[in-house]
Amino acid sequence: MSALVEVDGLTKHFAVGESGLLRRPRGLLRAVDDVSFTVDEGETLGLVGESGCGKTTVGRMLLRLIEPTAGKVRFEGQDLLRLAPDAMRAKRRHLQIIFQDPYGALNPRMTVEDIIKEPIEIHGAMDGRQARARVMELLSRVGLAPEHARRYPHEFSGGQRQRIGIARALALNPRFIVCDEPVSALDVSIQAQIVNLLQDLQDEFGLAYLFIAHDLGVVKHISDRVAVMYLGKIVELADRGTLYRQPLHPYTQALIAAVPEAKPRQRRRKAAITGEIPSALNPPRGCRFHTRCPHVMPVCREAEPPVTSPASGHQVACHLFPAG
Amino acid sequence: MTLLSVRDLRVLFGTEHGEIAAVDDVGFDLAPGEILGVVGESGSGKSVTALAIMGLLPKPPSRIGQGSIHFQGQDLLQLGERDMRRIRGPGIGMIFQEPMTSLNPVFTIGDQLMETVRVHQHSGPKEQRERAVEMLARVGIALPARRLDDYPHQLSGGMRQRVMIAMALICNPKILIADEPTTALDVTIQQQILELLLDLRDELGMGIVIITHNMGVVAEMADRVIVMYAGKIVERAPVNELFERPVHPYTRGLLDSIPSLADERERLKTIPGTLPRPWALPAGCRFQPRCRWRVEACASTVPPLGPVREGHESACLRQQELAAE
Amino acid sequence: MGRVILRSIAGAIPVVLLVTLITFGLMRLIPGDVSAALGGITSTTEEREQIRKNLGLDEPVHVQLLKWYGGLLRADLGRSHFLGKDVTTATFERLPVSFSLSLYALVITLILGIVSGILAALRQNTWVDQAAMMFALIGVSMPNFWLGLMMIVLFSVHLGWLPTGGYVPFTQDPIGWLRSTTMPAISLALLQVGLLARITRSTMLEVLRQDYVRTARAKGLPNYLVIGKHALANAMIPIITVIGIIVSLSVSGAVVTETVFSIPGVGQLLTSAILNRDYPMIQGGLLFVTLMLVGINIAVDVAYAWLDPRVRFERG
Amino acid sequence: MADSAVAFDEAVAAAAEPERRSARWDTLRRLWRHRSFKFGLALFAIIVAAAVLAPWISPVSPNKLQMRLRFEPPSWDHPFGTDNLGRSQLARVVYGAQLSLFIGTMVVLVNAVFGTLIGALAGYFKQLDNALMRINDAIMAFPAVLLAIGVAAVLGRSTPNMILALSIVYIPRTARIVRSSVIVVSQMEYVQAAVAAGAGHWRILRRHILPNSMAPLLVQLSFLFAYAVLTEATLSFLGLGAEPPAPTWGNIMSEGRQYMREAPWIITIPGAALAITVMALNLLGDGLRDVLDPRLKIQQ
Repeated sequence: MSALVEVDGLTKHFAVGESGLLRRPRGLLRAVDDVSFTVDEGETLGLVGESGCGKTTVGRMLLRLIEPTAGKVRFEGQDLLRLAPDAMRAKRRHLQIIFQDPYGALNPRMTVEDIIKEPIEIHGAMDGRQARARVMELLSRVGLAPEHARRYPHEFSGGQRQRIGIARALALNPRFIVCDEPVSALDVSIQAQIVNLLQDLQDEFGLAYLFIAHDLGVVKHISDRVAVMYLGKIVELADRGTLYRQPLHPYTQALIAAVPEAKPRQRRRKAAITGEIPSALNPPRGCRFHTRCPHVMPVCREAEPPVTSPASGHQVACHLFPAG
Repeated sequence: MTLLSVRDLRVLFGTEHGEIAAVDDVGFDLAPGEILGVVGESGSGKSVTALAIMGLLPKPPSRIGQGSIHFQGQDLLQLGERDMRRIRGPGIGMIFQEPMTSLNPVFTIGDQLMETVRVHQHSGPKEQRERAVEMLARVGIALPARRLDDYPHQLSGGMRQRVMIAMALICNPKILIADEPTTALDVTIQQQILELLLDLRDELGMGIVIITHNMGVVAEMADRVIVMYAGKIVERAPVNELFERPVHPYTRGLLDSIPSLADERERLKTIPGTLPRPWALPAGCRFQPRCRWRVEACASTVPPLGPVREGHESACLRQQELAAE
Repeated sequence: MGRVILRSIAGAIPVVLLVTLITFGLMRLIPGDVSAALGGITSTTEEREQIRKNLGLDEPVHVQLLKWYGGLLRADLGRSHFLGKDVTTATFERLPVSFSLSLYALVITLILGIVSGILAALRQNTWVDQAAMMFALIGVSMPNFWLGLMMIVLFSVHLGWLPTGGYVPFTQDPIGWLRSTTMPAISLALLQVGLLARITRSTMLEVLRQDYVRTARAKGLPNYLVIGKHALANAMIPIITVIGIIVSLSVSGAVVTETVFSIPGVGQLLTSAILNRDYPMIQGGLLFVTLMLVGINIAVDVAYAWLDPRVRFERG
Repeated sequence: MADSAVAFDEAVAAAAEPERRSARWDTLRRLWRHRSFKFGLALFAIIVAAAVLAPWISPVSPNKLQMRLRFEPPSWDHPFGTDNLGRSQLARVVYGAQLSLFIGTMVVLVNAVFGTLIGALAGYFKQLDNALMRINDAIMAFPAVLLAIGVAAVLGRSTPNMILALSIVYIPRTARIVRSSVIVVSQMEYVQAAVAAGAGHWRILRRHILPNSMAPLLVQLSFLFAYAVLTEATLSFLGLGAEPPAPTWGNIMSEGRQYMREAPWIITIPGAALAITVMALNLLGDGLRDVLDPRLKIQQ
């Protein structure tokens, strides 16, 4: 067991609609419910799902940007959730994050140099000269020029800003980076540039990624293994070849079938699944997918499906694949 | 027979950088029952074109520099506001990218559907109601009569987009303009909406202009495709032709840079560089600074849109070479 | 809807508690010996003792606090020795005067403010817009007591059209009421008109940019429906909240305006209480007016929910 | 082929220069282009100049009594006329400007410090938010001028008491604005990035949150200056401001009120000066709002 990151039973319930004198929550939003997975050294785990499935919350909880309600996050065997604030802050140099919105992720009042340098300053990792040299090195590594260091974020295009965000994440040589929809906000012709850059950096520095996205094509391209989330739960997890060739969970199958392919001769007319995504505030009983599932059985409405492993390295949570 | 015919359209916007052409020399035709896909990235001018057809561009800062938009024998650009209003709804309907904000939050679905009928047709409240229920049923909303009294915030994004479609089609328009209709939706919902649009086209026979940045959506939907870059059309072809034998370097780059579910490539091909800013467009061909096939002439000559093969046009100086590859 | 009302009231409870506490504390903040200040330097120890007793200041603070809340529960805000009346009685006697004046000003405000704000937004960057905004700017910049004085100089002293001050109850003589309240109402309203016009304009501009307005146009709706129905219904939501602020402003404004025009309302009652150091009256009057405003804000909350189905449904 | 493609990519990337525009310079340029901001600035500069140059503009002391010169209407010798005690109104108005601007400035400074402090604490530390905002709400429930009157009545007449009274009234309003902008900024992803980088609360507040929440505060402070000047004059007018014969505009009008039939200039001129000052500040605030924070609504 030498996984770099081990997530076990991670759960987040948000209280919603607080009101009244006693501030009692009026409902519980089960954003993430009992999620477990591992990420190995140098590996990319893709995390896909539609809006409201909790994938972003999972990413934030790994870095304790959101405090989990329950569960464990082990990094190199150490439970991050038990670390005292100071110890956690020191640990943060090894775990970084790249955000979706290239406009909101950079402080508009800081220069590019200050933005990239900030993590180095916080951890007192280098003196001023070294830090500056490091900034220049990072800029050129992500495809920007040294003279860009003195500019402000608003002077750059979306793709260039995303490069700055990547340089900041790399500043302290982290071992693990959460990529939270890093290309979703970019134009199509820019997406590929960033995907390639992330892959190159991974090869060069041996980084491990948790790559969160809703675009199945991008996730498939960059990931070694892929986890599929639906309404706060992982419904299926497998290496990418298996997942895309032989998806087991009906939701995964539907998700893959729903992606419009750039092949006009292979048009299909029938929608893969009907119905809307239920609210996480009031998820369906039993299997959360049963309201939309084409293979629904009576048991699906009653019991939550257990996680089973029909093949080595392939996990699925569906009553079609009972344990044993 | 053409339904809509856009010629030499040029839309200008006054900005602090001076007047810029958001749409430059754009032209196309649409036949009844046809689906025309317009693809492009941000700043390509695809949405501005759609709003120009509807006469919904804010003036100022925008103005029409030149061109014509013929619909049913009249040039929409010459019509007054009053006449244009009779075109919107019964002539051309439109749906937008954000179903969450495109419906008025303080009125019920029923009210918003029925007022459209009330304004364009002389029918009583009962007929309006029946028509609204009929349209909701047609766009696949369960228990339509009950939904009439719902407010938009009570519906999910996919449902709201269905309501938007019902509203756009309630007066039987000849054309539906769909501006990124599924961009804000999840992929399983996107598929449902696209399927619905295809079914409605088959049933009602209207022409559809679908505007999107998603090559997959175009491939699933369109009969013919226009590719736009920085305000200009760079390529135009029937859908199979475009996806199988793209000519323009930009179209090719776009298709190559999409990671598809089927492909097993190690690296994606990319289009280098960034999109040009509208007020600092490159001279000559607007794509030339990012183009791998660039020659010297590209920086001085604006390539005209010209035929490559039967029904296939492109705007590149080297298109014959590229087509022969 | 009933739950919206209940929740607004529940939300106001802590505010009311704090407001009463602050008002109570205000009296105890008076620096130095109050009795000396009130009785004058020449007052004897016995006289000062009597003053302290009258004000209830001779007792320990917690007893004073208990008595204060006990009194509040019985709607007893204390007694003004200066007027020789209960504070509550004195306030209620004056209330109709202030109320009729404020209502008059509010009507002017709503009509002028909303109409000019909407016109300015619809004719953005034209002379209509500029004129309306110039007028609004003057409104928010003009000290209302000065405006009142200027009107007196012009219309009463020079032209002799209207009385310089005083008040005639509406029930006695409606024309007289109009003559006595028109100048005060205008001087009171001008600031509020300016404020409301500016907010209406910016809200309207914001709403006109919204997607659903574009949808309404794309459906081929005529302008009067796009603006009069789709835009206005949404613009009213923020405007309603501003009306709460405006009522609060008009209370402040009335204090000054009533003094300028010698109108015997609650504002003038308070001003004279201040000048006469009639502490129970100041305390009681301040609390009374503030609680009334809290009540108005509850009404605004309810109106807000009534206008906005999202609030009505999600929280109600 | 692969190598040349990479080289081409890099060449193109280097050619795609970001646009050169300094944020601060850009803001100043847009402010300068804003017509009403420029007009407001000019008006305000005139008032400030009058206040600063008071001793040169009017060599006569504002409190010098000249009983032979009572009720002189405005003339070449007495540009603003004289009052019932023969005092030069020019002197009283320009020295009044000094006092008004002094009080306004102090209130703005006190608000900037305490409003930011309370607002930032409430907005950033959720544990403090509830308690701080309840107190805020309670103070804001009182009508502004009325509360100022109450506090001023309790504290007694003096300039420092006036500053204190106005600060008590307006700090909660300022704090509320800072709080809401701090809450918005706290949710920005660059703040999350700083947390992820290991930054502590102090660093996050100082480098990320406060610099980005200042725009609404700046706008509020310029409107606040206007309210402070206006409220101060109102209180003085009611006899609750600085003790006479201090020449505040409110005091001048309060005293001149009884002579408004025979000597209307006594109240006309200081009132006009007050209105112009308030208008100048409103114009400045409008300009700042349009340029710094176009979405901000007018706040009371």
